[in-house]
Amino acid sequence: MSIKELLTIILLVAGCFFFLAGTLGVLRFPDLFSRLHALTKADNLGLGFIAAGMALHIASPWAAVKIFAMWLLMLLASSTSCYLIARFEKEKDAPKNRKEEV
Amino acid sequence: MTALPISPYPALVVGLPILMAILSLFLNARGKALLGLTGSLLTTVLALIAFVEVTRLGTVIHIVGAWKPPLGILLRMDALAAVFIGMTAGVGALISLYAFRYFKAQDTKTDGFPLFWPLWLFLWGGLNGLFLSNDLFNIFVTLEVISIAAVALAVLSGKAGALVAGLRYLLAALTGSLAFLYGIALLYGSTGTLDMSMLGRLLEAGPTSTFALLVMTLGLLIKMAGFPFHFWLPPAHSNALAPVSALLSALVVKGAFYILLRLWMEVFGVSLTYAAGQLIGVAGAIAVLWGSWQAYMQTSLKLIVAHSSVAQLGYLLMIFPLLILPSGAGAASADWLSAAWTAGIYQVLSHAFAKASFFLSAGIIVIAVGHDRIESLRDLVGHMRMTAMAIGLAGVSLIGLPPSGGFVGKWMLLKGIFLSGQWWWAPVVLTGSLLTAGYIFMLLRLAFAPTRKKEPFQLVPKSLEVVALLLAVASYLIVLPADQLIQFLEGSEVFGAGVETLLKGGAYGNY
Amino acid sequence: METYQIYSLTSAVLFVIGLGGVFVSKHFIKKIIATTIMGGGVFLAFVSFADRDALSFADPVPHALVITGIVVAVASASFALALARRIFQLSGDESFSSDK
Amino acid sequence: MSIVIDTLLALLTIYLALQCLLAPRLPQTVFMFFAFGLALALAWVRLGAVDVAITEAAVASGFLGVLFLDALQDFSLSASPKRRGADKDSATQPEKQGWTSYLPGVALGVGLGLFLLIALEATWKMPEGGGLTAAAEAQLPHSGVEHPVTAVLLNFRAYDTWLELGVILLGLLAIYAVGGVKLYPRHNNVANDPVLQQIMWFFTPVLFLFGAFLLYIGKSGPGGAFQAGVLWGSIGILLHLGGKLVFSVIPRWVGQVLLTVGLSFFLFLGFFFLARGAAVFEYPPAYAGLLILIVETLAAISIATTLTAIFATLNQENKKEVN
Repeated sequence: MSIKELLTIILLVAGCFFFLAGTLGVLRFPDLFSRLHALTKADNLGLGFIAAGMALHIASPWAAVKIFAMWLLMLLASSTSCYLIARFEKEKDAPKNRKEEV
Repeated sequence: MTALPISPYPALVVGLPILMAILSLFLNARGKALLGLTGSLLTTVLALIAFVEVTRLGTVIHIVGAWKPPLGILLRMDALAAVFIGMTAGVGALISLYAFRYFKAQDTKTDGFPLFWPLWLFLWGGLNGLFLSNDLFNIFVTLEVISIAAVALAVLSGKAGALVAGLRYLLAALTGSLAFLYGIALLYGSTGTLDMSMLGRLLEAGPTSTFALLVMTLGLLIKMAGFPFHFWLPPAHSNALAPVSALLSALVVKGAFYILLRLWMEVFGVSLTYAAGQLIGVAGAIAVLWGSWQAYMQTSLKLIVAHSSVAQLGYLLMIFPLLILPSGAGAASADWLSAAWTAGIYQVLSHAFAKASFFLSAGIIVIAVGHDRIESLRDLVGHMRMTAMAIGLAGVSLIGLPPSGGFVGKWMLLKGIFLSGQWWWAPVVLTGSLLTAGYIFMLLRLAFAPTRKKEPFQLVPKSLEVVALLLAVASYLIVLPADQLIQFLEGSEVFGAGVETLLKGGAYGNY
Repeated sequence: METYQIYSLTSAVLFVIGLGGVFVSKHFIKKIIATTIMGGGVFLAFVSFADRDALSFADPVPHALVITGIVVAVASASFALALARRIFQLSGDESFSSDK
Repeated sequence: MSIVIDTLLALLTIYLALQCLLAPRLPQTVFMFFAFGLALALAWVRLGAVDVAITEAAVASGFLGVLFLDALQDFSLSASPKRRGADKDSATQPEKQGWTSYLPGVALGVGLGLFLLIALEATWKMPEGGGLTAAAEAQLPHSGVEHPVTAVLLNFRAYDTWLELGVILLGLLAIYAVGGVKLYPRHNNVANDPVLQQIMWFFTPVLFLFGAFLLYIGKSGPGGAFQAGVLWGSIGILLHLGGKLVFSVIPRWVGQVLLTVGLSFFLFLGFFFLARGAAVFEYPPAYAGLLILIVETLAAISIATTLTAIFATLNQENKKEVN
């Protein structure tokens, strides 16, 4: 096993770990804000690790650029939606909250 | 590959109405109505030219994109398709005339439901495409065009009742389409073609083709409101606007019947068994009795007419058991086949004209009286002689009394039943006719009954009454060219010789 | 068992789930989603046969059919959704009343 | 190994489909629907149908999911008095009925079970049809494009695709026919959130470029008019959500032209060849590639406009309800 493959595996495993942690957070955390936190932070990190692992695995500069762009767009989209959901939640003072049940 | 003559008309009769529909989107309400009417009349003319072309040349085809099946799509206009396209043109033109006047009289603030016209032209294009297509997936797409356009027309009035009925109709139609599509997937998987003629040759008997037959038949039964699935039809048809009800019951349900006929006769020659035919016949028989009985029990005119559609569609299903021979019987000895075919065609034609006339008359009465409870018919003869006559003529045609088109249909059906020895269907036909006579005569009795207190009859444009009467008369006129029509149909490959080859070997056609 | 067989069997299961859902579900949206699941089953059947019949590439005809089918199904489903929302607006109903 | 992955994915799809229908609350149903669509898209990637996977993820799961999500606001936020407890599952409704009331349910269950068994047998024992791969491969050089799926969609079965464009337009007309909305709505609450505005202006060109890329790549690889149309349509939806209403900015006739241009140019092309004595949609091989690209571009524009209009119409209904 070459050092490259080893590195790929480590990156992918790390990515999966963060995804798992994020999912666990969504399922177990008590309220919306901490769930959002778990979802976006951990998953973005996990996605970043997996993207890095895949880029290493494919090992072509063009593919690496594409994968990086993908990650960047995902980051943007998820952080924006996180922000919007949080803002919606904050502005709504009513105690009964539907999104929370999801 | 094929020696059949190539003609541009099949492509034109699909393209023209849709072109007109697109153009009408750019206009205002008044322009939409004018262009819609022009488009309808142009389509009618084109359809009649195409019809004449078929009588002259026999079956004509159009290979779309010049890619031959199985890769491409073939449009095939044979006698059966020509008859259905001609029927659509005839009924469609008259209903368009009615709708033009009706919407002007009915609704002034929205300029008379302008969306009716593009939707109806789309529906027409879809129907023509359905009748012409020889490709199963293409048929699925046209069926979807028809369903969406039909439901959209049915909910055009925007009332809550119509919307609920429309959603029920749409969900039923979607389920039916998807079941049909599932059958297509299985057929494609087991033969590698979507062309109906090729499928008829390639399909082998086995669990897959039997299951495909089952799901496709179920899907089409849902779409044509065959017995266990008729629940959506009465509310949808009775809640729609008058011209729309006429279109839905005269034309839209016939599309599914047409495909069912084609499938059973051309594709599934090998998987059909005697029992399958009997089963669908039973469904038809129950529909005849149940629908007629329900119609007899209703107290509102439009619901009577809608339930009567369920019954009349049941007669169409009853021709299927006659078209399948018991094992052992040779096709050559089965001289009732052509009687059964003719019965089906005449039932379709006479029902289309009579039912359209009935619904249009109901629309006239609603304008005149303001509601459609059957008491509104009281003293109709005194006030609106033409509408009363239209209802009477259409009713007689639905019962099947001579000399109407309905009589030819039922007479041929009985002839087929007795010649084939399946006598157990005969009482159903007769009972159904009796029940139909029951509710029709109930209506006519009211129409002739004089009233003491004068209900105010609003003035109805004469042209509306004329159109309704014309449609009723047309259901009698179709009897006149009966000989020529039957010969025309038997001369084509689907009829006569075609059916017999089919029944012998499951193979169809000459290409 | 080949890959395509797994998915073609799955397609039958999905179709039946969707079919059952259309009949059993009460809420309009659930009924509409059930038709979408039915459609998913049908399309999966098409594509699994395409995979079976692959030569140098998978059979393109079912792929094209499925793309067409998906778009058609989406058009119908969005129409159904519009109807459901309008009914809710007018009468507050979320399911057919005869379904209890 | 691959068998295990496929089996797991298949089971996951079935599980999600069941969950989707059995979930007690409507929001769960809709989110399960998203998940179901993504699982299905994965299944299609496993089966080598990348085009279908993109279409599924973009149209069926994405666009339709967004519509459902939007409808959710309508249904679950308002507590109308006439509500009939429709969210609940049929089995959990404690109605006072005897055992006879279960009969239809049992009959339906048995019927569906039998149906499933026959369906499984039919799929299992399916004869090998062979498909049309060889035929498509043989004709591919004459089609004007290199990607077989695009060749089938826009050349071999162009008639289907044309009708399909008609179905999308018809869907929009049908939604108008439902009533209750003005054709081109005017918004009253403009979202003036700075982050949303920024992200909107960032994503608009990115989505446009990506759509154009998919459109162009459709000639030789997975991609094409439908995928590009949905991406462009999502620009419209994004702008709509951000308070920039596409349809109240552009003149009405431009909107109408954009909605119909794909369908009508396609039809015009068909009639043009018909008038010259060829069959409908029979492209001369020399120009086929160019014509297909033009048709695809116009179709993508029409699809994008139609999807935006569908979303705008449905979303406006919701606005009316909330305000």
